[in-house]
Amino acid sequence: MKINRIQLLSLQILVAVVAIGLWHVLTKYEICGLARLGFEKNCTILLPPFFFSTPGDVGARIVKWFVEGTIWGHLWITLIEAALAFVIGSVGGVLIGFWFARKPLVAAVFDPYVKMANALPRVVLAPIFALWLGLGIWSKVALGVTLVFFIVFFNVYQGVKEVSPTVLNNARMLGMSERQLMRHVYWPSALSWMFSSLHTSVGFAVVGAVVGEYLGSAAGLGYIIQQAEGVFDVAGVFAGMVVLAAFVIAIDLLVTLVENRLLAWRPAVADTRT
Amino acid sequence: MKINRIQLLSLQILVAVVAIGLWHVLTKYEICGLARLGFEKNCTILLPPFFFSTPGDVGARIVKWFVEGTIWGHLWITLIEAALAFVIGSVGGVLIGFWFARKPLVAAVFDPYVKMANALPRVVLAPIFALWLGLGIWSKVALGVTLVFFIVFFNVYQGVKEVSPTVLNNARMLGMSERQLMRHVYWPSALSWMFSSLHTSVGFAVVGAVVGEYLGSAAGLGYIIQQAEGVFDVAGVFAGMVVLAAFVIAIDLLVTLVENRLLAWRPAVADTRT
Amino acid sequence: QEKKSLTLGVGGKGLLYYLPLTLAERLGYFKEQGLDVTITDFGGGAKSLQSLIGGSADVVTGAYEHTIRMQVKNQPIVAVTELGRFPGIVIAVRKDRADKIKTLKDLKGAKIGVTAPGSSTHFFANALIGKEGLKTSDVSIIGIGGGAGAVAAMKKGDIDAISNLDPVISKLEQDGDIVVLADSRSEEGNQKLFGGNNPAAVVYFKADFVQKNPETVQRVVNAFYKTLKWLEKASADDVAKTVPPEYHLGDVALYKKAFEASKAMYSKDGIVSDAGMKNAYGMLKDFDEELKGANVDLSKTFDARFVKKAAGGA
Amino acid sequence: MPSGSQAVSLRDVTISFTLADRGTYTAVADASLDVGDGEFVAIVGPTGCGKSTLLNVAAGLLKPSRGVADIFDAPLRGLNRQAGYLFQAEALFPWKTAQDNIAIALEISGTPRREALRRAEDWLARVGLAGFGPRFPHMLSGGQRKRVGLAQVLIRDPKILLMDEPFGPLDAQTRQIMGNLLLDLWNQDRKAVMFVTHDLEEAIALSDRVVIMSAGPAARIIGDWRVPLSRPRDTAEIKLDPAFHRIHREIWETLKDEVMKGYQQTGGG
Amino acid sequence: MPSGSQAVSLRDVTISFTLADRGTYTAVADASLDVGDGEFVAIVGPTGCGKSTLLNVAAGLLKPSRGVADIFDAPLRGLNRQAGYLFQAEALFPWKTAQDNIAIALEISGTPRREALRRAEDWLARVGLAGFGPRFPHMLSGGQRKRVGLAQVLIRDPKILLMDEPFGPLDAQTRQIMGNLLLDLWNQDRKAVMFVTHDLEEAIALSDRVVIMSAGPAARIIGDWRVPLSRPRDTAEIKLDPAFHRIHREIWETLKDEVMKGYQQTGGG
Ligand SMILES: Nc1ncnc2c1ncn2[C@@H]1O[C@H](COP(=O)(O)OP(=O)(O)OP(=O)(O)O)[C@@H](O)[C@H]1O
Ligand SMILES: Nc1ncnc2c1ncn2[C@@H]1O[C@H](COP(=O)(O)OP(=O)(O)OP(=O)(O)O)[C@@H](O)[C@H]1O
Ligand SMILES: [Mg+2]
Ligand SMILES: [Mg+2]
Repeated sequence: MKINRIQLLSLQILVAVVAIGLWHVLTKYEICGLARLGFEKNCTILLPPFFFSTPGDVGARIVKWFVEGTIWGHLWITLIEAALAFVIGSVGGVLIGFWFARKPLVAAVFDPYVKMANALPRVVLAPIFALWLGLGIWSKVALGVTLVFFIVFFNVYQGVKEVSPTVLNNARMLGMSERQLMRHVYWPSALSWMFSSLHTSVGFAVVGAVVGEYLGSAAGLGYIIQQAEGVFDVAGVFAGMVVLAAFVIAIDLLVTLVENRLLAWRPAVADTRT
Repeated sequence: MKINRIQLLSLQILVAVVAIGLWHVLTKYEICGLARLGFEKNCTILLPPFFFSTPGDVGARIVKWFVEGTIWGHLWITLIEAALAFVIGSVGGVLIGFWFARKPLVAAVFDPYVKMANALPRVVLAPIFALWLGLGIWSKVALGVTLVFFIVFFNVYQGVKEVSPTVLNNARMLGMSERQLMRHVYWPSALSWMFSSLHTSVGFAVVGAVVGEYLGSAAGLGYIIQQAEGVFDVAGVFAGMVVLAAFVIAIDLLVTLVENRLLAWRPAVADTRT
Repeated sequence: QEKKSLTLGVGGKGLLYYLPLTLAERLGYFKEQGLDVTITDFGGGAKSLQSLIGGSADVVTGAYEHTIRMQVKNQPIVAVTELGRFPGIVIAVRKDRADKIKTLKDLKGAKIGVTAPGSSTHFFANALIGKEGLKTSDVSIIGIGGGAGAVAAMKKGDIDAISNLDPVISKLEQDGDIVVLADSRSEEGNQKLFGGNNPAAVVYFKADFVQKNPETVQRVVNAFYKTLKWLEKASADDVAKTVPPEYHLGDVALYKKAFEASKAMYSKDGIVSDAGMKNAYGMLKDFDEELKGANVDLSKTFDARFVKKAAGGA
Repeated sequence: MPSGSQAVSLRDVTISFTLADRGTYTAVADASLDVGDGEFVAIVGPTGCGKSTLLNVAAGLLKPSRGVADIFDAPLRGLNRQAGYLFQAEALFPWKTAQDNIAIALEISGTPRREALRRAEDWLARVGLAGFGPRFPHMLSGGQRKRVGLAQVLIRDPKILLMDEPFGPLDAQTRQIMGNLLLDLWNQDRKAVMFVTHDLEEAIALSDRVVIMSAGPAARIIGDWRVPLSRPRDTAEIKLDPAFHRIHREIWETLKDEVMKGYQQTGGG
Repeated sequence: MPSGSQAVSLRDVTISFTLADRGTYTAVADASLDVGDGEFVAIVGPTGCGKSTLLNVAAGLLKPSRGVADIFDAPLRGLNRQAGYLFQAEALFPWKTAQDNIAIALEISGTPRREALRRAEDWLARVGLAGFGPRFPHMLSGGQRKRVGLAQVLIRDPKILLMDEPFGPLDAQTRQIMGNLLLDLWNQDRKAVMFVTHDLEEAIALSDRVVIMSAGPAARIIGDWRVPLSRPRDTAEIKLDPAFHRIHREIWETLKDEVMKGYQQTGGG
């Protein structure tokens, strides 16, 4: 069942083609025989273009954006915001996660508050961020940070607690200081947890940035989407989301590269012949 | 450094008291000498009540809600939505996570699409959910599910891949079928990853429900918050968030109880005398 | 030294409600006045007001009622020019319910979709059913937003009636999904509902900003005044050509239709009349606890100096 | 040569590992080994020569880079379903108690849980751990864990036993007891056994054949002795037999040279 | 009695573990043991009697339920910073190569990395693993991993050595070589050594004293023999000494009974 890169890529493209094909057909043509499935009308367009646009329109819009070049500025803003949110959020999550894991008392006392904070709807916090950080990129970064931080934090906290007790004891007997334990034991041991969370976080960093823009801004992908949404420009909304998705894949690829470098020590996945 | 439950509780309460005290002072009294810190005015109220309300007002509002009993209905709706989102999202995340982990080809093909989906701003999807699922609780549940699912999914996926190779080989040599491996090896081994992600997810399930309500609904905590926001009733907004936070802590407590039962096999945290 | 580069907040720039802003921008009137204006678009009017109070925005195009509310909350803000004379809000019922709900009175027990609970569409609905002797608890209110979601909610049959703005209303009218019960986009409609004007979109600043930067405020007002004058003479085609093509609702005909329906709404002279102030205040007072007992000095909500000067200069 | 069919038959097996720097390390080169049905073969060799690697091949966990592995005269594809494998490293399920760890081996093949638990309890007693059933692995000593592993493998009664230093962390006495236990079981229905050990005396005392591997890299099988001792044996008493000492000395001479060679190859001082 | 001060002194140490069912299991009861400065003490006992537990107490990783542990005549609080501990279980850092695993032991105390790596390379050669420096632990055999662990502990040159079956997974020859290596080092500056092993011959060949523990539960120290053999020794040659055989037989008698007892206590059959 081993397949090579090219086969994999073609399969992936196949999935995309099928999805887009379905989208095209369902927004363009009436599907009949629905009465038996409990629909009101027997024939209807399942995905009305007013809500779902069509692949053609969306594609045309994306091409237009790139040809006219208007999209670059927005992409750049969103990139900066997401990158900052990602970096600040994950560094914060890692640091506080380690700190909590190493100071059980601190962790126990603040535990309920961390969980509370995690549950606050970020949308409601937007005005407060705007108050403190202005309308520039920083209020959007803050929104992203509040999402990324918690995911990374919880995973690092758990990752540190999962260190093999024997390895930990060995390190301590070798005389490692708390700082050295951090660097040589907790950090590498928590890495795979961290990377698992980073994959989620990349997405959430972008979501944070875009939602921030969506709630109030003058530029960025979220701004484009919001503008489009208010005026029924569904093609614009979907085009924005497609660009966004492509964008996230690009960032995620970077994370994976770093991950593969840092986790080189692991045994390759066991030969699973059965 | 071992402390008992009562001491811990008092410390936790102390933190709350200090936080509320600070909130009170900073919203009530002008703080002077700020010019040296680079502020424009020398004396100012650091947390303007227009944005932060005051603990007194918020407390009074919460008491009023509970005394009049108007809050219960809203709480109930939000609870149902969050609980459904949590259950559906995490069951889905666990199932698909396992599936992907066991079928590397499927995982490889769909990997970019999962990451794309994770990056779509849920706020933008709200109208589509409303279209498909109506304005009742299900569109809010859907929003929560899209948040919970990805967090659980990524962690379960990683958790399955982290199984100790020797233990896995042993299980396979003992003749376990794929299903038995699932149940006796992957599942217990992924449990701690899962629970780490469930703690984050509880929060996100509630966030999803509340944001869904915030974007369009007739009841629930998000509805209360949005209504308050529309008329600049900050006390109402904060009261809503406080109730929300308390609510999440209660659910999280449940998760922790289950976790402690299921993870009883782990070595107690090493005696960290240093 | 006055502030020449401004951040302007708005909650939904693409809406026809705020058309003068987009026009002023596209026609280059801000630049003409030597202003550098950054327009920041928010998820709603409440958020743009908050950013003004918080100091991150300098000027907002928003609802007139904000100036009244903020006076009660001791956050003095002042409107300097009117953009819309009427709220432009429409109440309509779903077509298949139109046989049962013929007047506002029949809304008893209905589910009404508003843009957001606590927003002006919500108050508008409350005010109108109040006039018919219904209580707020006689209907159930659902927030459905002001975009495609609102259209979806109506088409799907999740709500019986809707209190919303353009373009949602025009879209639903065009598709034949609704029957209008009350329309505040036109002169007659407002006459019928309020007996006159009811100021809606205005340009407002913080009071102390106006004091410190009278020259800048004047320039802003000049720009908007010029826009209003342009708009008075403009045809639907002119407008459609001026706004960005994305604003065309995916359908230029629909856009023009919506514009025509709303055209009467835009202010002609930028002045908020005393009667209009009273109408607006009266509508709020009936349904907002906080405003009921409050003492509001309406004369402080609008400063007519700038518009008058702009009119004189033009 | 053993009579009857071959339980495990490795032909010209070469195993190379790819290293991180993309070089390869050939652990075992052109090794051929037959284990007859019902034959007890001990494998002895210097540390790191490739004993565990060879067992992994017989278990089907590792595909040889070259050569073939046959199990009961059929080429091995995927996992060797006829074999039970006691791993050298820790392989108990940390989330199961000692008793559950043993019982699961039966439950897998459909034994009802109650029955499996009962038999697991018997086995706990047999390996000297009665009363330790409810303990999780981290609450057991190294030797106790190994014995739980032993019970886990033996309770299934597989046709082929692969055992990688099963008595390593046990004291001499317990070793003998466990050795006798293993021989008793083996005598009942003569499984094929591949038994890796560092203890040459143990190897001779238990097995029909002792196979010696050379030091790595590219380790080969350099010696193959039949053990001319009668069955049934008692592992303690047999050591007093003069034939035991003869064969021990003989094998030891070969082995000693080999270890020294290996040590010098890897540059040891 | 050993002369000079005591490196490790355990007085009436009792160690109980809390079990999952809230019962307790007393592993070691009222054990007293002195290890003089520069003394090499071997600890032998049946599997599961409490040898590792005792080492954990001396290392400061486990607080005895009763009794005290003194290190160089000062009560032990927290970790024993003077000791190096070779664990029975796998304890290498899986994310570090063999060379880094050894070098880190020096880097911790401030040795510059280059210097640490150089010395780690020397040590790899000494334990017979020259050329295996860039391998991660999962690419090494069981015996190779143990030797890396050995180098990791020895390179630090601690004043007290705690070794839990250090030569367990090694073949007899390598065992002797490692034993001689250990004795050489020990002869240079006479550390205190607590050496757990199951091989009584090894225990006698290496140590000044052999301590025998009874079978658990509530294991005690039931025997303490001085080894009357001269130093320096060669672990292979010393086994030919008649004095070696005398003491071996003597200890063996005690030990055998003890193991049988332990086996019956836990219900083994
Ligand atoms: N994944 C791997 N990558 C590279 N080399 C490996 C890998 N696994 C094992 N080796 C090498 O193969 C050789 C044989 O290893 P194996 O584990 O079979 O030895 P062994 O005979 O079982 O030794 P021991 O008695 O120490 O357990 C060793 O030199 C080891 O370093
Ligand atoms: N965490 C624990 N909880 C309960 N009992 C334990 C725990 N750790 C060890 N024990 C018990 O204490 C006893 C002594 O264990 P220890 O590991 O010291 O034995 P040992 O002498 O090192 O044995 P071996 O030679 O098998 O390694 C054993 O019976 C073991 O089951
Ligand atoms: Mg091995
Ligand atoms: Mg032990």
